[in-house]
Amino acid sequence: MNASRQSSRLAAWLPRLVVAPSLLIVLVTVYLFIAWTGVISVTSSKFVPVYDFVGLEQFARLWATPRWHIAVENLFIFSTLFLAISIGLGLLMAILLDQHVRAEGFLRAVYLYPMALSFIVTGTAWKWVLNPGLGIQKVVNDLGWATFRFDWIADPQMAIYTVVIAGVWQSSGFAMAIFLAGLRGIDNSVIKAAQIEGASLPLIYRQIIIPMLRPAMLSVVVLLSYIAIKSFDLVLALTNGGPGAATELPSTFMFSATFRRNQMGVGAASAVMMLMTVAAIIVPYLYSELRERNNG
Amino acid sequence: QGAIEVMHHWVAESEIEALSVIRKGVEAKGFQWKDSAVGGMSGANVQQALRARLTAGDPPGAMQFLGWEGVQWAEQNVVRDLNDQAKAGGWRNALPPQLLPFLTAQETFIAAPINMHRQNWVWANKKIFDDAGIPIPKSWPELIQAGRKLKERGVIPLAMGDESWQVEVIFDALLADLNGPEFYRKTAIDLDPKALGSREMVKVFDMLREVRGLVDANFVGRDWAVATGMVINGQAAMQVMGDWAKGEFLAKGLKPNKDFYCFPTPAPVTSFQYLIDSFGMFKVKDPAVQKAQIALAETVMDPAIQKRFNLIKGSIPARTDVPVDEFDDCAKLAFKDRAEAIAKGGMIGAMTHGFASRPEFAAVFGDVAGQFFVGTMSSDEAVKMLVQGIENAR
Amino acid sequence: MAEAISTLPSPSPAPGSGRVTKTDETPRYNRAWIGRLFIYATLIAMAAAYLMPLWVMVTTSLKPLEEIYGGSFIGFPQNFTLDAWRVAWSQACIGTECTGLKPYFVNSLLIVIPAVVLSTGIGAINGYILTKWRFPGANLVFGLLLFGCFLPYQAILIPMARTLSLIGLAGSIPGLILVHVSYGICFTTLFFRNYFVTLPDDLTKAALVDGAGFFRIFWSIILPTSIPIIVVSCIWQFTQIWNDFLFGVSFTSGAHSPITVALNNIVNVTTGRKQYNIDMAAAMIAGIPTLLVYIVAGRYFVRGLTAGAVKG
Amino acid sequence: MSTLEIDRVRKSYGSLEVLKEVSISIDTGDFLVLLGPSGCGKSTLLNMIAGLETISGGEIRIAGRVVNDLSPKDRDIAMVFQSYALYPTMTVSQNIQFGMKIRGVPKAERAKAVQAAADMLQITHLLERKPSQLSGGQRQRVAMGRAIVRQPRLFLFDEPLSNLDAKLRVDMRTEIKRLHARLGTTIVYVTHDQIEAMTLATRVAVMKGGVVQQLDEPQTVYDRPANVYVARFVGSPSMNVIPGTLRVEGDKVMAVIEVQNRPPATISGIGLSRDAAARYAGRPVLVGIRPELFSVANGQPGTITVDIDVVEPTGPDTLAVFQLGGVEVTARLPPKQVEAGTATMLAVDTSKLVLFDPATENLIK
Amino acid sequence: MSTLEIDRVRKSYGSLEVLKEVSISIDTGDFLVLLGPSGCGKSTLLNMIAGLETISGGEIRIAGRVVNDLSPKDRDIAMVFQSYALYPTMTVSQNIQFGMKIRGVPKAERAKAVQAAADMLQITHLLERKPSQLSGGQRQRVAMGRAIVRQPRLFLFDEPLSNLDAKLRVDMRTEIKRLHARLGTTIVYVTHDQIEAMTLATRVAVMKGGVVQQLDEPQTVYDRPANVYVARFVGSPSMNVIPGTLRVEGDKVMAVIEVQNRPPATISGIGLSRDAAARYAGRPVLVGIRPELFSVANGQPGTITVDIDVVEPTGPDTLAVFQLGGVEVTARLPPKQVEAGTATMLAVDTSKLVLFDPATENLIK
Ligand SMILES: Nc1ncnc2c1ncn2[C@@H]1O[C@H](COP(=O)(O)OP(=O)(O)OP(=O)(O)O)[C@@H](O)[C@H]1O
Ligand SMILES: Nc1ncnc2c1ncn2[C@@H]1O[C@H](COP(=O)(O)OP(=O)(O)OP(=O)(O)O)[C@@H](O)[C@H]1O
Ligand SMILES: [Mg+2]
Ligand SMILES: [Mg+2]
Repeated sequence: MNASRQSSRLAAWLPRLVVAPSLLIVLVTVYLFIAWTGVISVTSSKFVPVYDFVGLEQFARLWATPRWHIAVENLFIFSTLFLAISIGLGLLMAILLDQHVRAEGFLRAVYLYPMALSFIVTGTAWKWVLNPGLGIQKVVNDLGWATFRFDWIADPQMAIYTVVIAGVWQSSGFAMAIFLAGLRGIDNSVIKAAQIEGASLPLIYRQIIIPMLRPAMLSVVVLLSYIAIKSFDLVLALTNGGPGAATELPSTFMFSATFRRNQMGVGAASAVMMLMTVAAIIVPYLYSELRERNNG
Repeated sequence: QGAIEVMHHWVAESEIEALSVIRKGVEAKGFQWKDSAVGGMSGANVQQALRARLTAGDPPGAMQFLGWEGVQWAEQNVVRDLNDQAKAGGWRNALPPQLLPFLTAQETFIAAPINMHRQNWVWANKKIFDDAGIPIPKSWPELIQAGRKLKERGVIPLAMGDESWQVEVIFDALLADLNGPEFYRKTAIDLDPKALGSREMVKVFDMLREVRGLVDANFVGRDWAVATGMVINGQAAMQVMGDWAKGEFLAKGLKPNKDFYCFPTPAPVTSFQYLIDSFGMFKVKDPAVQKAQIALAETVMDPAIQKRFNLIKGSIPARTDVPVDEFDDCAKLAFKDRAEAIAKGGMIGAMTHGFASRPEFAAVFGDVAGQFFVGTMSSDEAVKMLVQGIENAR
Repeated sequence: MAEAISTLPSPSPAPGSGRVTKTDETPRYNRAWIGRLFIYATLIAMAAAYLMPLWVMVTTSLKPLEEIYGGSFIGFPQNFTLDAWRVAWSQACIGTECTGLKPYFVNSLLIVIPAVVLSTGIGAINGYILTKWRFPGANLVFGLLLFGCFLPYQAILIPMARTLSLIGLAGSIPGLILVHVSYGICFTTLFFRNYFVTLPDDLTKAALVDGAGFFRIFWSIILPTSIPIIVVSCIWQFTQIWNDFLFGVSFTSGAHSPITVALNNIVNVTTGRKQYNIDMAAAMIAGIPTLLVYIVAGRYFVRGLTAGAVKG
Repeated sequence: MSTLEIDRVRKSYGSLEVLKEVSISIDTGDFLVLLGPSGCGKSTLLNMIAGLETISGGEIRIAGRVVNDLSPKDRDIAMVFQSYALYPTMTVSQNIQFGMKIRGVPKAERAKAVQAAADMLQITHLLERKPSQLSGGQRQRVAMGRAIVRQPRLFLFDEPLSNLDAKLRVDMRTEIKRLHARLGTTIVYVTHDQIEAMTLATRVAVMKGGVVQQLDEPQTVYDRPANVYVARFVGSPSMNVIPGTLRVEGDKVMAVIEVQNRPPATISGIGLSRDAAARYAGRPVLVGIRPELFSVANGQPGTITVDIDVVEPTGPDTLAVFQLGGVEVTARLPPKQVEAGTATMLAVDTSKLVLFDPATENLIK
Repeated sequence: MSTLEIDRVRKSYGSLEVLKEVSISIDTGDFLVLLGPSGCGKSTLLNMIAGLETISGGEIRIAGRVVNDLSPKDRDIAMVFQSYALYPTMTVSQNIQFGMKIRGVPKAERAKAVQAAADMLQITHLLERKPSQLSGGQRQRVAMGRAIVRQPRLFLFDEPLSNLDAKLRVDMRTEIKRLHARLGTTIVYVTHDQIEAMTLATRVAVMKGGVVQQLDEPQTVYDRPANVYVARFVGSPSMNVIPGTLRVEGDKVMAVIEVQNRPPATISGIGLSRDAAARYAGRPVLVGIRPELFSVANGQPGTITVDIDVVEPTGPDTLAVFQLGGVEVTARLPPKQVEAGTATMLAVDTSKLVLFDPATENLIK
């Protein structure tokens, strides 16, 4: 009796024991490291970490750096457009693919493949495609439309939009996949019901189906924001932050501050700013998600 | 005997070939060479990797240093001193004194230099120059003038890409050429706020704006080597680039002064903007590796090795006592200019590659020059931004 | 009601009445084919746009270098050659070692396989615990794990290097695997948890009554039913780890490097000359495993996503 | 007038023939129930009436007009789905008026119609809720509301009650019955629940494998099933179909049935046409006896003695299961009259007893 | 001997009290049905018996041994789940023997046990299939097979029939009943379907909101429900509970009920203890009349005349709905005796009529 009581004790603790190593790893590799970054951001670290305390000096320095302002502004432009366009395109592709098209598998693979390739090299291909003298502009000019201009990548005002284009190319297939999955989960009879009521297909999608994709939409928004905030090799490969600093993003700023400019403290400060932004997006999402799950 | 891991960022074909000279030298001494190449981002990737390695307490045996890197690591007390080898090899006398700040810390040698690149070269297509009847320009205004003329003839006057470092190469040249090497020293090295904010600085940016006018619209994302290619095949007339560009011409079988011109960026006082690659050794416990480190240092400083290395790499040896006979005309010109510059005070480190101010400041110059070049900023604004940026980085 | 019927439009003769219509997926009404045309036109145009960079890469890899430097960046190769592919695979120099990508390809496999297996396995068991063996604070644990997905990795390189050296794994493949696993479990736990939430609790209960224990239930009951989400987790982890450069370059060196580091060394030339054809061939060689994984298992990806990540 | 005529309608999915020449015709105000097991093609037929599936052959006419190629919205129908198919992102009120909105009905009119339907269905207090906040029965009512405001010529229901629990199902059934009585519209209703069919229909079409087995009034289907399949499918517990032999003695028609461990039982007083009696005299037949036709006998003649196997009290009645003629037979008896394991004498009400041909399994008329 | 004793058992989830001091005790061979609406805590109680939920208070004893802290596998129980919880990746045979495999039963023995169970449940031909290839009824049988091979002291069933369609449900019900008779094991069975409870149970525990309302034999629960809640919950259609007034004239006890548009009706001949009659004389009571207690009267005295609203023929019977005492009342009558919209005279069988206190809603004894 007693033995079995003990064994049921053990059984009660076993799950916790098994999950403990994961938790420990994450506590160290995520939270301890975040704490470390936080500490560095209030020190005068430059080339290597030093552990003095200089208050918020590095944050002041960070915000006095024009490049950082550009980075923050770019992040805002980039993530807004990137999200909006990826969602729009992803949704469009998903809806069209959902119309019982032939070769759906092939098309889906085509839309998804950019996710699989590292931008270290697709960046070069994109550079050429976007280059006014080599890519789209040249092709169109050669076809006879001589005044056609598509030279955003050379224009500091417009270059960030080329990053958006490449980012959309890379990630909209992913949005498509999630939306497609969501569409497949929708009860067919809802569409039939609306048909009987006389709604046209576009109307059905606009008024009924797209609103029903809310959970998928939420996932897409969160995952794409995550991609947007972490975008790094995308920018490095495509524009390397240029022309000038026109396509700097917080992640590239952080990297170059830490490893190119020997301003580890500033880099840490920018990391802290980024983490705070991420937390501002993710924590409410997590909260609502987990609460919902508990109820359901 | 021992094995030594050498970390570097040489990944291009000619770079690798040159490095193999050293490798073979070390291997000839009976040591093993373990190669750790990390290319990209002008060495930032390898910096990051190295920092992770040192943080982990697992440094490589040797590391290729650029700019202040060696000194900075020496400040962290992780670099082995090479004084014994330097004394035995007479390094101090064999090297230009201007290099010592990058190679020594508190009077001890911490790195062995292999080569010296000159950054402020102009490469020109001889046929275009001859056809247009343009002589080699003697000053920047003349160069601009010549450029305008070429443009009218339908040639792209200046081939370049929009990468910040390519802009900086020109900026560095202008900084020294327009106002003299002394001004360069005051601004790029001493960061004197008065000089930084002076009228002369404004002039530099004004000229940079003029240079911008010589470049075609499709310069985005263009590699320097592609730009060189444009000069070779006659699409463009000139390129301002370090002497690594020479390899492109030679590879095509072109001959200096017969098929192409190489001349320093024009100035009343010709400066010699150098950058050197050196090898530093990290402190390690393993005696076998320590021996290999010595072997590497000695190999690097071996004049014969330096000659062979630089014949391939396109640069000139860091040592001043290597015979010049086998080098090409451009290199010979470099030898000559260097001797002159050492004497006249025209030897200055190239800021672009970290041989002037420390990285946090050099980067500000890069930011401003890069943004100025591709944008519409006025020269006054650029100067203001420069002064503030330097102040903020202090 | 009566009015409603009387105000109906008088029946008009329907077109094609009495004809035996062809069987189709959905009823075909007026001008349906215009819609189909629009759908296909859009999908194909979009596919073309998506394939453009791939087209550029493929054609470039088949051109001799001279042709590229001669100005032909985009367009069909005039002198078709497979040299670049051969060089990239077995001859290209990465530093002074001219071995091509081959050994690094093997390295990456050595890294990616254990890392994917471990992170998927741990994620699976975490998901299992967080849904079927809930304990007080389980949600907090999940939340803590999940936030790890959103960490900007550039910020943690230095402390991670320090930690790896403390446990003696610095600069080794096992160390890199550990790094990938520790950040990977954040994602895999998310996937598996969301999937297992949809598995009925009765399954676990039935097995408990049958006398199965914690691990037995996981192994015999839960794992065999989670193939779709295992596929998703593996695809995701495979892509992430295979394409990782940052961790690879930071925590391994030299001959231990993963393929992305080697690829970077081929591609990322600053003061040297770029060999675009080899770059592109190398890039595609490096991308082939992930592409294969996507194409072969892509169907499960969409299906598994429904089950795993999307349920909001 | 025929509101709905289904005229030799066929449907195939590729080579699979799902409906084989189905012909049904109903009048205005009729309540047609399509009854059949899962997969027999009920939903397919309903969807074809609605215009949601193409017609492979034959014609469907609504109010005399061929609708084969008419889109759903032009057929003047409304449909209630098994899953209700409420638009989850809209409130109840928006759900109900969505169709009107599409047709461009002015706002005021829409509001009035919604109010009227909500009053009728007693869902006024729910109008601002989302479907996810409703219980099953409430959702069902909203789905009906959506159909009602359409004021269609024809209502289509696809198993609208099958998602509800037993208790609610009974309530909603009465509700639908009442609605039909009030609105007087023509209804086509799909179900596999025979009780629903019996209580709701004015006409029942029993289907099996894409073929209509019987189209009749419900009580007729119950009392005079066209074949064994219909007999067994309609009624719960099922009709007992017992092998026996027909004996004809003059005017008297009797069925002789084997009883385990006892002499054969004879059920006499079977009503059968002279003609049929002559044809089947002395030949094997299947005797169909509904469970409620049994009663506990007090020793009158013509009774059967059986050994009760299982007794299942349901509350108002008790079901007794026993062996007869080699098959298991269920009798519905008043509570507490029998006990398991005892021998009991049972009488049979022969007025409603039916006979089937063992070969064709069709009703012997 | 008591096989299962549930002794003042409580269960809370945080501050939510799901079970409040539940005490039930049953003997070996009993078939206990836990009956109650959704969310009343039936499954929770069953899970606590199985050891799948912790017990917040009280004791559960199986065969006299306290099992509060015993793990499920040591409790000598087997359980059949509502969703059957078959292991989807295993074949039927593997599903059935999984538990034995874990207990280390040798292969030959396992095979024999599987064969025996499969024979009993007639699923021998399914043994190599996966659960996804089975119909609902077959799955249900496999789940039972898995429980049977365990040969437990106690069987637990959690709504095993609620996923089946009406027809199959009836069949499987008989099957379970027979199984119980054959194996003689003690069974605890959860359902919210009162017919199942009535037909299967030897003891029914009617639950509501975590409290046992009545624990009795099924017929007792049906005939003498402890309160209005039980009365309404058990029986379909529900018991009619009609407000009325008790009149006592000497020995005769009568209930007076208002009838719409007519003089009040008096139902006389109610059996009530002298004591109770005295207490409630002249006071309002709730009169409980089951639908089947009504019959069509032929003008005898003591009948009630009502206007029939709706008539629902179910086949064997007809349900008539009308107003009485201000509430809607349903009567179960033989087919074709009444028509909607007509006035009908109905008699009431008072022997089974029950009375409730309007304040407490408890049965007046
Ligand atoms: N799109 C389709 N393609 C192929 N076969 C189909 C399709 N839709 C239905 N079927 C087949 O047609 C037959 C009839 O289906 P239907 O949905 O009409 O059955 P049902 O009588 O409504 O059954 P249930 O009571 O289960 O709803 C089934 O055998 C089904 O498998
Ligand atoms: N893990 C839990 N946490 C909080 N509340 C719970 C939990 N499990 C069950 N409950 C609540 O306990 C109550 C009883 O649940 P239980 O599952 O026992 O109901 P039930 O009688 O079996 O209903 P059903 O017929 O729907 O299965 C419900 O109100 C339910 O919401
Ligand atoms: Mg159906
Ligand atoms: Mg339950």
